[in-house]
Amino acid sequence: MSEPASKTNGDLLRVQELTVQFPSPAGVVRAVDGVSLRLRQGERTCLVGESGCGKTILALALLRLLPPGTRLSGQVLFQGVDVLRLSEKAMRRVRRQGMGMIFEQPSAYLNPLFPAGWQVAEAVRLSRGGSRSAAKRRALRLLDMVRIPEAGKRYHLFPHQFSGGMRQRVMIAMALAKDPRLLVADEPTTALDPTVRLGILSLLRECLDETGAACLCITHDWDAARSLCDTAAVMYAGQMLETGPADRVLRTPRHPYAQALRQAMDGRTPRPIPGQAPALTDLPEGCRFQPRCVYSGGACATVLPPLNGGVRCHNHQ
Amino acid sequence: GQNGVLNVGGPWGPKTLDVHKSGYVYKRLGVIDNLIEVDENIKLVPGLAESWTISPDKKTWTFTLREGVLYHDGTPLTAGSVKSSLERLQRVGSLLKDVPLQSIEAPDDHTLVLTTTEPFAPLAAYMAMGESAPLAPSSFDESDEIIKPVGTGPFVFESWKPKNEVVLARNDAYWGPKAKVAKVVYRAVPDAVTRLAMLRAGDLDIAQILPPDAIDSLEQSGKFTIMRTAIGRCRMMGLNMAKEPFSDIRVRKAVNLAVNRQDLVDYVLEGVGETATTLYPPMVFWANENVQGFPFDPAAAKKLLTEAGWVDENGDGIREKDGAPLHVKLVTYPERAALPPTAEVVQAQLGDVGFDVELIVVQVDAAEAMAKQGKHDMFLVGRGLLFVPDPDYNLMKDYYSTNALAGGWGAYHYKNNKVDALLLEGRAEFDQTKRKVIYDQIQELLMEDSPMAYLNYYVNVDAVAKDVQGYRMHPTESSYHLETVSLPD
Amino acid sequence: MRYGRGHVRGADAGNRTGRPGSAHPQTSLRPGPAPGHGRQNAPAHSGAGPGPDRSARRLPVPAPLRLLRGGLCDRAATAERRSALPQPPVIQVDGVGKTFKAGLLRSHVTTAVRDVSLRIEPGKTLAVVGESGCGKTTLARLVAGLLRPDAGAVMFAGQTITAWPRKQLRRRLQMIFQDADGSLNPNLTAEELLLEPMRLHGSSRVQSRERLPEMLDMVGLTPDLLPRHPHEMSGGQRQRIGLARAMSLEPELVIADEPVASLDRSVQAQILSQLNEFQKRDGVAYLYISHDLATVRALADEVAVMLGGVFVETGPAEDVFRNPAHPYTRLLLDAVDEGIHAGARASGLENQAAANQAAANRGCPLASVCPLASANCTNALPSLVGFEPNRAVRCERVC
Amino acid sequence: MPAKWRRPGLIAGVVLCLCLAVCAIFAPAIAPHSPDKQHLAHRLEGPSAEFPLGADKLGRCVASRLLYGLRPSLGLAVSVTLLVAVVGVVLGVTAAYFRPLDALLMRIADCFFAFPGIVMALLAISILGPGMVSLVIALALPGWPKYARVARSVALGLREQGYVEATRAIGAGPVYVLRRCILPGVLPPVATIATLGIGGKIIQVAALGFLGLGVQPPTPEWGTMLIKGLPMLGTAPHVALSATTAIAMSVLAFTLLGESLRDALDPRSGLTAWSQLQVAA
Amino acid sequence: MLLFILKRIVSLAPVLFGVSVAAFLSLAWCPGDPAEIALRTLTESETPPKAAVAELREQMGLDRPLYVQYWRWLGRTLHGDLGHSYQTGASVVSEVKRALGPSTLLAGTSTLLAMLIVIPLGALSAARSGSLLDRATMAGSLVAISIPDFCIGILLFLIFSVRLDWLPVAGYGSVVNLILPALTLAVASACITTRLMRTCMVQALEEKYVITARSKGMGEWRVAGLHAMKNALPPVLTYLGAQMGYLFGGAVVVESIFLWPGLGRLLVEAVKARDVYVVQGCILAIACIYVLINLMVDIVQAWVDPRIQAGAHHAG
Ligand SMILES: Nc1ncnc2c1ncn2[C@@H]1O[C@H](COP(=O)(O)OP(=O)(O)OP(=O)(O)O)[C@@H](O)[C@H]1O
Ligand SMILES: Nc1ncnc2c1ncn2[C@@H]1O[C@H](COP(=O)(O)OP(=O)(O)OP(=O)(O)O)[C@@H](O)[C@H]1O
Ligand SMILES: [Mg+2]
Ligand SMILES: [Mg+2]
Repeated sequence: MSEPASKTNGDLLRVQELTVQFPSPAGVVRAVDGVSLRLRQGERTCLVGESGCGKTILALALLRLLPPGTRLSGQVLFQGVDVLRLSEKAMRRVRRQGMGMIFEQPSAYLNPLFPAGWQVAEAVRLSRGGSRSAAKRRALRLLDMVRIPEAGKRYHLFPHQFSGGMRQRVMIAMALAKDPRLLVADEPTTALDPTVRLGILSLLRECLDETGAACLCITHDWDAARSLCDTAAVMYAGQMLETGPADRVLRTPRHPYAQALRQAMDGRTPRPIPGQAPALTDLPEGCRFQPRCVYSGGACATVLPPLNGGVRCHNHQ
Repeated sequence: GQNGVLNVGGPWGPKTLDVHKSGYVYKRLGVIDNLIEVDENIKLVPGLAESWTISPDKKTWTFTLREGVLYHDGTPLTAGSVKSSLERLQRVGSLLKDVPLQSIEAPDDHTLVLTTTEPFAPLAAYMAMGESAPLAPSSFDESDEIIKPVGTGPFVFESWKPKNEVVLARNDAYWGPKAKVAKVVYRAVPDAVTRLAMLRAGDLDIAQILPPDAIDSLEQSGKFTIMRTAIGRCRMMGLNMAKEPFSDIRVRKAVNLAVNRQDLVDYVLEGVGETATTLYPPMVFWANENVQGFPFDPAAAKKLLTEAGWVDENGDGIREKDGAPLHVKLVTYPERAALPPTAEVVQAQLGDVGFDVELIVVQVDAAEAMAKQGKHDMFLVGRGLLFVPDPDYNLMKDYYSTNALAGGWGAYHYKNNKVDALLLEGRAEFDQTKRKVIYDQIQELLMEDSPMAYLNYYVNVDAVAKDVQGYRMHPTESSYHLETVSLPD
Repeated sequence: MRYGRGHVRGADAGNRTGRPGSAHPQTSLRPGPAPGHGRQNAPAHSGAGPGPDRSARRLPVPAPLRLLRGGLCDRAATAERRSALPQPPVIQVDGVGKTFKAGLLRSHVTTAVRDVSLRIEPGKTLAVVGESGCGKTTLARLVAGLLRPDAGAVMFAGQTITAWPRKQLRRRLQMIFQDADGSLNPNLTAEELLLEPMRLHGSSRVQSRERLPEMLDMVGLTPDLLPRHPHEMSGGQRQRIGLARAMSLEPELVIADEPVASLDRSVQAQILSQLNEFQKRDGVAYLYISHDLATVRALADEVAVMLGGVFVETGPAEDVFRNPAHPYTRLLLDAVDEGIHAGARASGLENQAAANQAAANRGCPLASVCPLASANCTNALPSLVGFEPNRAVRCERVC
Repeated sequence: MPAKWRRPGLIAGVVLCLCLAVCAIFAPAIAPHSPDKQHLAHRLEGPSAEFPLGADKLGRCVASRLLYGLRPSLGLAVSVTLLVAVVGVVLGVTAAYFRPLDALLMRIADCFFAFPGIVMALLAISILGPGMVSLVIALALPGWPKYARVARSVALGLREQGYVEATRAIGAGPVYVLRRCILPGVLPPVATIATLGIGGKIIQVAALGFLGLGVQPPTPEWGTMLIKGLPMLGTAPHVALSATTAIAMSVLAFTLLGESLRDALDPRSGLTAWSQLQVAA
Repeated sequence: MLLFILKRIVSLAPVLFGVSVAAFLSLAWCPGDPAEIALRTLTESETPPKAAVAELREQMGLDRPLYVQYWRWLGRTLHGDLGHSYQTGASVVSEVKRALGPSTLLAGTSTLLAMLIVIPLGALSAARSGSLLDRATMAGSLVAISIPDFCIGILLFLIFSVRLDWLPVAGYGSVVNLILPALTLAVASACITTRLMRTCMVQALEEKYVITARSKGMGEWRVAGLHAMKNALPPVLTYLGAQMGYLFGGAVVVESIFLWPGLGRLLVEAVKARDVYVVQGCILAIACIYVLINLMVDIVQAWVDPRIQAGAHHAG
């Protein structure tokens, strides 16, 4: 963490061959399988992909928040330091100022016995220190920023007294409280209505612009992703399938899976991708999308294609 | 023992200030004096009454009071005040309820005359009880309630915490030898371990009634004098004569022979106790020294049982008669610590001669209730013999046929006309030597009939800090003689 | 204005695609019997997206779920019940309201739902869209009979919801919870969770286990998930478990509170087409709550736009989307996709949320930020006025 | 054996409990002496070949008494604890779930708890006489409210969880909700109190012995052995120490069993603290 | 909240009634004649005079039918007159009052001490599970639970009073006297409660909000000591509350070892002496205290966990 920036080549985050596995009764779950990722200072990447493909696990691994018993390998270099090998204390410093996380489905992630506003203020104090009243003031401002109506009055309410969307916004406020260098946002707008979503997205954008922070945004909302992010990555069954500039990847994806995903809700009628994602305990040998792929053929079923030119597909030269 | 204060700790605490309801605490502590006192042999000696005479019809008692005795409030002791004190005792207390007292008169300041409806020799002993001690009128308020006990004793009552503590000061105007310590604090410490610890820590100068196991280590420390005082209490087993097997005198005798009394003293009481031969311990004037008691003779016991028809037919170690095993219920209570282990050893000892003893250890009230209903075969109790320091009191209750048939703590369903007659005779006999003969006879008869098995006598263990002198426990526990105790300067 | 709009819509009506079973009674958002319009409001083609009509093209999705064929319920009886005339609406809600008091002294009063009425006919879908925190979940819980309303009444299949025997009600009315994470019993495995509803309603372990593959298929889950507990699943997997649970009983009404929010587009698509399939086949009615207008478009017959605890606009989905009447509806539609990139209108909404609560107690929830607002708007809540066949709006300025 | 049962703590707990059971069943075969036989000459002797754990104040073999005492002491303590815990949990959880019942049940609990144990014991002894039944009553009646209150307090929090509402929404009745949603959360704390409570119960039995309610002498019983042995701690420590060890071992056995069972059944703890402890220990 | 408290106070009445009836009957059913027992304890003689017994019976109204006795007693109770102890002659109210002070002091202090032991120790063992501290705590609690509380007391005073001579052995009056008995009771009730705390903490530490707290960069101390702790506390407080209620009447042995003039001793002595009015007074006092403590626990719990109050909204 204290490494000079020069050594990191301007890379804020560099994930190398990260693998996360869970032992489970049905076999080992390979939730993240050799994922590499690079994020420069201030870069915003979105991570899209099939539900259950390992996005959240990847994000949790970055902050080392996975439950005990998880098998982790690979490297997560944050500001040049391998987060996975940091001491607990140094890791705390990273979490306090370096990385912030917005959790998906945040109801369980808020402590039910503390006022929501208080929990935001706590995040403020942990990252910046300062007096309680200053923290409270900032927490109130943050709640206002994330458009919690009557933030002042709601400061003292408990999470169960908030609506689903409000809880998500409290979560966002909490992550923003510490002005992180890297913001990991796991589905930050799923529970928000269009108008609020718009507001939150512009808020995120403003914040990131202002602080120059980088962002890893996991989302199913491609429009939001496109508006917020510079680069995009598509994940499938624990692996990266495609990476590249957000605009390109999200508008004209090259990987067949990304293409299919792109079209799924485009029209009036939903168009699901036929077939099912493979079980993570029992992954196919070759390309993981092959069973559902309309272009499948040749080596697809037997040889795992490498991530070549930002696309993991045999049919893509 | 700091600043001339003597700290005494015993297991029981003062529950009330009202001497007429319960006087033993203040008697023991020397707050009150009685008309008649009891000496160490349980003989009656003059106290506040210099002398007393009994009329020829044996119904009128005339006490001559000592002159120059002052109550703690400075007023002189007069026959009038004794009379009013006794009258209040009649009203509120229970001591005189069974005494056929007819009148109390005070013809002059130093003469007190008590009349009874019938000759009642034990009356003098009643006058030695704490409850009957004279109290100054200033002890009571207008509504006849106690304010504090104002007696004539060597110590003046100063203050108390109910059930916890009594504080006394020396009575400098005492008529007899004055106390040596200026102040006494008596504390009730129910737990023996605490008492011991307080003694060791110097919080107590005298710790009373300690468990025998503690003696060794106390003696080893060299800082304490251990006092062993035999007191007028006896551990004994009443046998239920209302039914089999103890309706048969041979079985009763067998029990008496099968019990190894020395083992009980050695192993249960750690040697602190005396084996019993008769009801009264030998230091008591009333004890019949000629009664030899039963030896430990299991062979004789077995023989008696066989004679009585109890034979072990099936070889299981338990005797049977007509197919019914020799099964007996031994009831006792845990409030007196030595009783349950005593019962256990007795159980084993009786087992050796072919009894099958079932032990029932229940809280004292329940035990008594069982005994009253005759649900027991043996009732193991610790019995105080000298609350009223006269044999009549206990013997009447425990062995006089109508009382014994009604149940109670003595010989259950015991009836011996000779004993009954002797008891009545003893009650009406005023000559001490003649009475002694009567009660000796009774003890011999009891030995013959064996309605009870007397096991052992109590010995109190008190520990006194080495530098404290002159402490003596009275065998009736009626006085601690604190007035003779001295502390180092 | 009202008239003009109505005219436009009237002209439009003929273009709508008919739907099988269009003779079904109308879904209406107002209390009382439905108006006599027999036309069905299926989503029409719009310029955006080349996708063919869903009725025209079979989707390559797993075979529709036939969970209850195996005897869990008497299908014949159900069908009979459903075809009997006159058929009561599945759910009819009259003027329900709910107020929460919070804070140490219970001084923070939130009127989560105010005077909401709705009815859903069998086989129809009513979508509720609206601002986050406007009371949708609360409304859903009220309708599901999980929350006691302060005012108004909820009738399920013609009978007060509280009068229903528990088992029967829950067999026929199911709810999918917004909070997928919290609404799954953490002590159970996915398998137990999936079996739970069927087991509760009396089918045997073996019988219900047979259906597991079907259920997994329907929501696109793999069997390796079965032995896992909720905390060992991804957000989307949990949500799908919740969905499969609700659908497994083949209820008549499903109250779905953001059932697909945390799913990726392709799974969303799969699930929505499944839901449509069910509706077509079994005549399930949905109360569908979502923020995602694209999914609403795909599923809803009628839409209710909610703001500050009240319905501000109701009407056939197609009409409302094409021709929003209420200023808030317009804001909402503007905010979708294109708006993101333009950053448009975001600032216009700045204070909207803050204002909503204050106004909610007296006037129009939107009063303080509405470009059309007049003094009157802040003082009194306008009433829901019908202005076109089946449409109604709660705004004095537009109708 | 599935992995979740393969826990050192669980195995140790099962083994220990089995040992206890074997000792209880085969006490006559294992014990070197008759538990009641007094060898007065050997009184308070320390451990020796003849008396593996020494002899007590009346010269009885401590080891034999411990073995024979297993049945009354542990049997009673375990069964009473179970009874009390089950009744307490059922009532506590019911009170928490059915709000209107709450006040009533908790007031009843107050009533029972306000009643000091000895009064209850005296009552039992007077009505039923001394014996096992009254002993159980004297222990159980004042015992359940504690469990009820703890169970209720946990359940009150749990019943507000989202999944409780969700389970009701699929048509589950109260009994089902209580069993599947609330009970699993209530059990761990209750199991903790209960397993440790066994030791306390053994001592309580001894204390009640003072009122004549306990196991009647000479039947050996651990709590009484311990209490009797305490004053002799300086001179003959083996009596009290053996009893303490016996009690602690059985509490340990049940604690290991109870807590590792809980861990094995708790879905969220892959390898919780307690099982780690057992790995370490 | 206020209404909640008020309701609870009203609900106190039936409890007291139930307790009083039960207390009354229990004594009536106990073996032995109260009058006889009274005289016996007072005079230290096993066989008090029959005439005196009969007189006392009449005085105490024991010759009347039970319900008459009860109603008379209840009537007086409602006027604040709980009768007089026939052991000491003092009024029951004054006896109970006198014992209540020391009891409250002892129970309060030891509960406080227990909390001071339990909360950090339980939390730490959970947070640092497997550590030396954890193992020591777990082992300690097992041993402590197999030793009766009075025995812990004896050990304590042998060490601190006799060996080291730092504290007086026993007595009542100054703060130094309070230390040992309070510590004894605290240790005794702490051993189960610490384990309970640990269990609840382990449960709480598995929740997701703990992950959030960690993601904020919070130290494990604060995570455990605040976020998990608050969720773990309700059952622990409940148990401690019950334990505290128990201390008012159940600390007899410790009270008598340390010569603490508390309610427990008063009660037990009264029970033994069959001092009916005092027993009834004690039971009433203990019932009141227990109900009050539970009231406080309930309020604290509702305050700690705001969801509990929200429960009123549920339908069905
Ligand atoms: N503790 C665990 N044990 C076993 N498997 C797990 C565990 N946690 C997650 N998984 C599995 O790992 C995979 C990846 O989960 P993850 O939460 O990262 O998905 P995701 O991409 O975030 O999906 P979603 O979009 O639905 O949130 C899932 O298939 C999930 O079932
Ligand atoms: N138990 C409660 N106590 C107090 N206020 C509550 C409670 N539940 C909900 N509210 C309030 O009621 C309002 C409506 O909440 P509701 O959950 O119905 O919103 P929603 O429309 O579902 O929002 P979202 O889309 O964000 O989930 C919110 O302002 C919320 O703060
Ligand atoms: Mg996820
Ligand atoms: Mg909601």
